Amino acid sequence: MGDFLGLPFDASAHGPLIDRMIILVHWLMLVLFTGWGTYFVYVLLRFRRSRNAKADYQGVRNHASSYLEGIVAVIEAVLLIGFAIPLWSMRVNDIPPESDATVVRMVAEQFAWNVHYPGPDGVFGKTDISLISAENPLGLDRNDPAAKDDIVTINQLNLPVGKPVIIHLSSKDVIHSLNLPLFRVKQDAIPGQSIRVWFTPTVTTADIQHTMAKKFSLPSGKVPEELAPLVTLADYTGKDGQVVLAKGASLTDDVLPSLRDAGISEIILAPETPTEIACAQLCG
Amino acid sequence: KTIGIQYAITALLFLLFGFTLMMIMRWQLAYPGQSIPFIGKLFGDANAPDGVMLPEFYNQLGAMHGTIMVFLGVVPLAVGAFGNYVMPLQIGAPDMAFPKLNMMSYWIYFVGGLTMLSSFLIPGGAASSGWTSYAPLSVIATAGQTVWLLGMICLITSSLLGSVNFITTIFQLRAKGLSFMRLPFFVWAQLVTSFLLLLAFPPLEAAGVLQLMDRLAGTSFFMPSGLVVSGQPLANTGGGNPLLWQHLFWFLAHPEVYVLILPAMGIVAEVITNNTRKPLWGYRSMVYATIFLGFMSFVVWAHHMFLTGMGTVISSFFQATTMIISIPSIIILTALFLSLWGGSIRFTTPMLFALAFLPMFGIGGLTGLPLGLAPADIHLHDTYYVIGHFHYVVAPGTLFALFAGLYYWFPKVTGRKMNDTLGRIHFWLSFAFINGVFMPMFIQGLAGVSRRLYDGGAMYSHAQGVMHLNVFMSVCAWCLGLAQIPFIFNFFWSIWKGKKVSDNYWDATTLEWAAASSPPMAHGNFATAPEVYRGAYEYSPPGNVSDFLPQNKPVEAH
Amino acid sequence: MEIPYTVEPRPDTGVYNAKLGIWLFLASEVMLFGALFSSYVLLRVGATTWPHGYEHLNIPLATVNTVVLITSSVTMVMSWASLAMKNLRKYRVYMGATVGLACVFLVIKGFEYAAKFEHGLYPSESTFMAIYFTLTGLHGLHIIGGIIVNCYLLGPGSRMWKTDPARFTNRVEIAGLYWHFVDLVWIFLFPVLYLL
Amino acid sequence: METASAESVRKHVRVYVTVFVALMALTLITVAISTLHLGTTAAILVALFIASLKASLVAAYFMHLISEKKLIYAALTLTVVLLLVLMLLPVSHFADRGL
Ligand code: HEA
Ligand code: HEA
Ligand code: CUA
Ligand SMILES: [Cu+2]
Repeated sequence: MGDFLGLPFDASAHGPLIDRMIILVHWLMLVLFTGWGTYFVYVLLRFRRSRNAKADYQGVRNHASSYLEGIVAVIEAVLLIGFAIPLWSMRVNDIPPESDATVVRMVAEQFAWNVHYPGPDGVFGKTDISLISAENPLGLDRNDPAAKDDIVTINQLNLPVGKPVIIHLSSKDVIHSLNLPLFRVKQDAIPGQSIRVWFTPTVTTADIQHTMAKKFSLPSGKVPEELAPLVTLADYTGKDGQVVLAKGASLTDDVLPSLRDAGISEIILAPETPTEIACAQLCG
Repeated sequence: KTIGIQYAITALLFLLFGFTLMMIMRWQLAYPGQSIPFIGKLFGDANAPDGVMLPEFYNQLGAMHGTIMVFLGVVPLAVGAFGNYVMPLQIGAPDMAFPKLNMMSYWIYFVGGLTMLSSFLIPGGAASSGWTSYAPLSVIATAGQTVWLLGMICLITSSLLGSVNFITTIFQLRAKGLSFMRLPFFVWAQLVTSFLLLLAFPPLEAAGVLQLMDRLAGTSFFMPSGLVVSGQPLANTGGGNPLLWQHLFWFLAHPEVYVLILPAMGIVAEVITNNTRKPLWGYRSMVYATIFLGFMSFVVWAHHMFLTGMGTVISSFFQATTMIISIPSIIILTALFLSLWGGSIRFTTPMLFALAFLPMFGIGGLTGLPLGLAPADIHLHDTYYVIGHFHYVVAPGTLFALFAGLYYWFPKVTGRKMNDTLGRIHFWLSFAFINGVFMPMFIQGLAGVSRRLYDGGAMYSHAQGVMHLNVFMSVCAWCLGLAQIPFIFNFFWSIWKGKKVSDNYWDATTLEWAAASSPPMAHGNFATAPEVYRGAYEYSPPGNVSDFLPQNKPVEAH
Repeated sequence: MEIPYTVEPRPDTGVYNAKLGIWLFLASEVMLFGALFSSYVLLRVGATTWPHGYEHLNIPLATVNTVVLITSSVTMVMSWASLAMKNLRKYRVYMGATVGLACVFLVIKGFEYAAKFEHGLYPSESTFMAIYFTLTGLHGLHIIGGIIVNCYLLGPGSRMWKTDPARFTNRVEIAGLYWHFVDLVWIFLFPVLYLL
Repeated sequence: METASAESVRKHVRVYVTVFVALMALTLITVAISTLHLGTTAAILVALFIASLKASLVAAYFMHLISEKKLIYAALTLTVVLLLVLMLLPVSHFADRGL
């Protein structure tokens, strides 16, 4: 079912749990829909005018439907109490102690994500909006000793695998929404509030890239645009033994011939950045 | 009645306009960054330099599409038009209780609509913060947002006047013998709908006033302290709360979505009973379900806000209410399904649309369930899955029901029927293409593609796998547009040239068919006050010669 | 076919159309002010500091205004009673008084606003001031609406007394219900804004 | 109150006057109490209690609610219930901002 739904690759510890939730509900939906659907089609054929000239005043006499509705209600209750509520409380209540987690601040703005690492000392330096400038988007106070070793990046979030991550999320201007689909993380970033999100990455970016890599037969004519943004995961050498298409480079029209006469017919490509920090809220 | 017709025409035109906006957007989604053919140049450099749509313009179109479709298209058509024309006839009333109020309500709606449209012409263009107008974005937005707010205040006022009128009419002007349990289901739907409008809209009006203050008087109801917009600290004093807007907005907007669906269900019930030639199955349970649905719709609003930082207790509450509210919908749909059993089904044009409504609403409703379970919503929130969900309920759901109503009551309004062949063409094409537009949205949504992206997600690698669907969806959307031409032609052609038909063309039992067709526009519906002797759906009662027994027919015809 | 129950009540519901209509309208008004009130609560609970009304606002003036408005409510109901007792003259007197008092209320409010502006206290000053101006402003608009209706009933509208006294009495009762509601809103605004 | 005989109306008038006096008294009382500067909670409770008292007087007597019809009661009950929901809105906001 998961593949049928086409859920993206799971890169976090809790991802599979959320997917299971989604899959379970869709089973219920599928059963209901096919059930009612077949009934529907049957009725339309069985009771069409030409086949059933005189309508039956009474219609359905038994009350099976009430039981059916009862059952649906029960299943929904199970999904809710058995799965949804525990999972949600796990997401928002069971936040691991910051001592054994990677802690970062993220401050959204139109249109960038400012990432603030506390640095080795594990303490965030003071920030002050009066200090905000193009160079210092967070208004970090560099005179604060705690700030000395702090690191600030933009639109880039580097995290260790296998260790819980706690993000203190907020926004400078309007409402944004931190969206990491592969990690099944989505959380609104609301100005004036700091909200904690946590998750445990289980796969490195390289591995994600490999799982996403696909074989493509070498295009005959020009490079089609859907291949353009992709990159190779290995060096491709021409027949003279030297690299024509280096690892991490993307396919271009001019290298195609040399690849062809090197007898290369297929090529493995993957997205350059398999996962980005997306924003899921209309923010201008 | 005149007002009902005015409402219908205006609303249809707005629907067409709102759809046109979307057909333009669909170009940008299918071919991001490519110049819009033919009309591209018309939008001016501010919106689309040499025909290439700018993100700002895309956002304007999106926000206005949503607003127009909901507040200027579907609600006025479902409530203003059908409610005003059909409901008084169905309860055997001479007119609405407050004719003057009724006229006011239409003209205020009209002004509100013009206000909305005018916002495209002002510098900075129309509102661009989504139909949800979330603060702070909407507060720092261009002047278009102010116009949007003023327009909304008109529309809200109009709806309030309307609903007061509806409720009074239904309580006070029912014909002799027409007890509540004899009311056609459509009237019940209108009654509950009116209560929703009456009691859910004022909070949005309040919110609108507060946002106007924020924008014009420099207050900070929705603006927290310490905002820095594009490097510049904002002057406002702060101390406000952006989520306050969301609470007030959804306190209206969830009930609003049932305002969109209940009249549709009412129409479907009328058309189905009439074309199965048998009574509505489980009429009472449907009525109670509707009342319950209406009430519950006031306590689920925060299921639109799961990801605003909600804890377990409150989220559990709103998840629970959301699951609960799905039950009455299931009951209503089940009743409609079972009504088909044992019927003698005539596949007339209105019936086709009414039947299509069932599975379409089914899909839309069922896809509401995963959204209602907060953990699943983490992945699906603000993706195209949501867009797919609600379009299935509003477009192939509500819109189809409204089409059914148009074909069904057209003979009553004009004394002529709409052409059947054209009707069938309109149905089958619309049915095929509308699914072509919305079904792929679930695939994109499950893949995690966000909504409201002016490039349809092309910028994100996680979206690459499903981007190719955009072209298909857009083509379907444009074909869906073409599929409306037979309808529009049929509509106007039939008004003047359509085949003349009898007062009770469909052999229906409800009171509106007892009145003369295209009754005099002057107030006063019936020659003599009708009296009611039985329930609304006495089709093929045992031992009756004809297969229907009108509500106002005095004695059993043995 | 005339619209029934414009004057006499419908037996099974026991009310005439306009009576039900106005109550429904008031119900929506309740939700309007209710929403503003709960916004006030939400903002105040969320605020770090919140001034006491008496630090910024003029309680004596507001108290006088409360008295004025309540009195106008009484004269309003009296004007209806006079009609019920078939006495148009007294009706005119009481209705006139109602309108007069309403205007007094507005004038006093006007002074209050003016004073605020002199001290540079605008809505943008603080969330408290924002709430204060929004709520009282909206209430003021309702007062103005009431004045217009009552003036109509006092002047041209009262011609109906000759043609259809019963219906005219009903109209006055309806206007009264609205007016009392406006008074009722103030009864809450006064403590909430000024005293707390 | 459509069909009010002159006599019954006279009775009404007496009621109106008493209610008027009561309202005035209550107004002065709240103002007086407010000058005591009680603790916030106490102040709020007292003020709102008195306000509700005044409101119910106005509604009951000036708006004739004590002798109103069932239909009106029903409509208002519904409204009051939903008003309470509306008042729970801030609660739903602050109850537990989990994260
Ligand atoms: C007419 C409008 C309408 C209707 C009726 C519904 C009905 C429902 N909606 Fe929907 N919803 C919207 C319009 C509507 N919605 C809109 C416009 C939005 C987006 C707003 C925005 O963000 O812009 C939205 C968003 C939305 C969200 C927020 C998603 C998000 O932003 O993350 C949620 C979450 O709980 C939700 C849930 C539900 C539920 C549980 C129902 C339930 O009532 C559904 C109950 C119905 C059923 C369960 C179906 C029963 C039928 C059968 C069992 C038979 C089926 C089989 C066959 C027919 C063959 N909706
Ligand atoms: C009632 C509500 C309603 C309806 C009916 C529709 C109908 C349609 N909507 Fe819309 N839509 C919304 C409400 C609605 N929408 C909302 C609220 C949003 C969110 C906005 C936001 O993000 O803030 C949205 C967003 C939205 C998006 C997402 C944009 C984005 O997120 O970036 C898309 C994308 O394809 C879309 C497409 C469509 C299409 C193809 C239709 C088609 O089904 C249209 C079908 C229309 C017709 C068939 C016209 C019928 C009328 C006639 C034929 C006229 C006849 C005239 C005479 C006889 C005079 N809509
Ligand atoms: Cu930031 Cu969308
Ligand atoms: Cu909802």
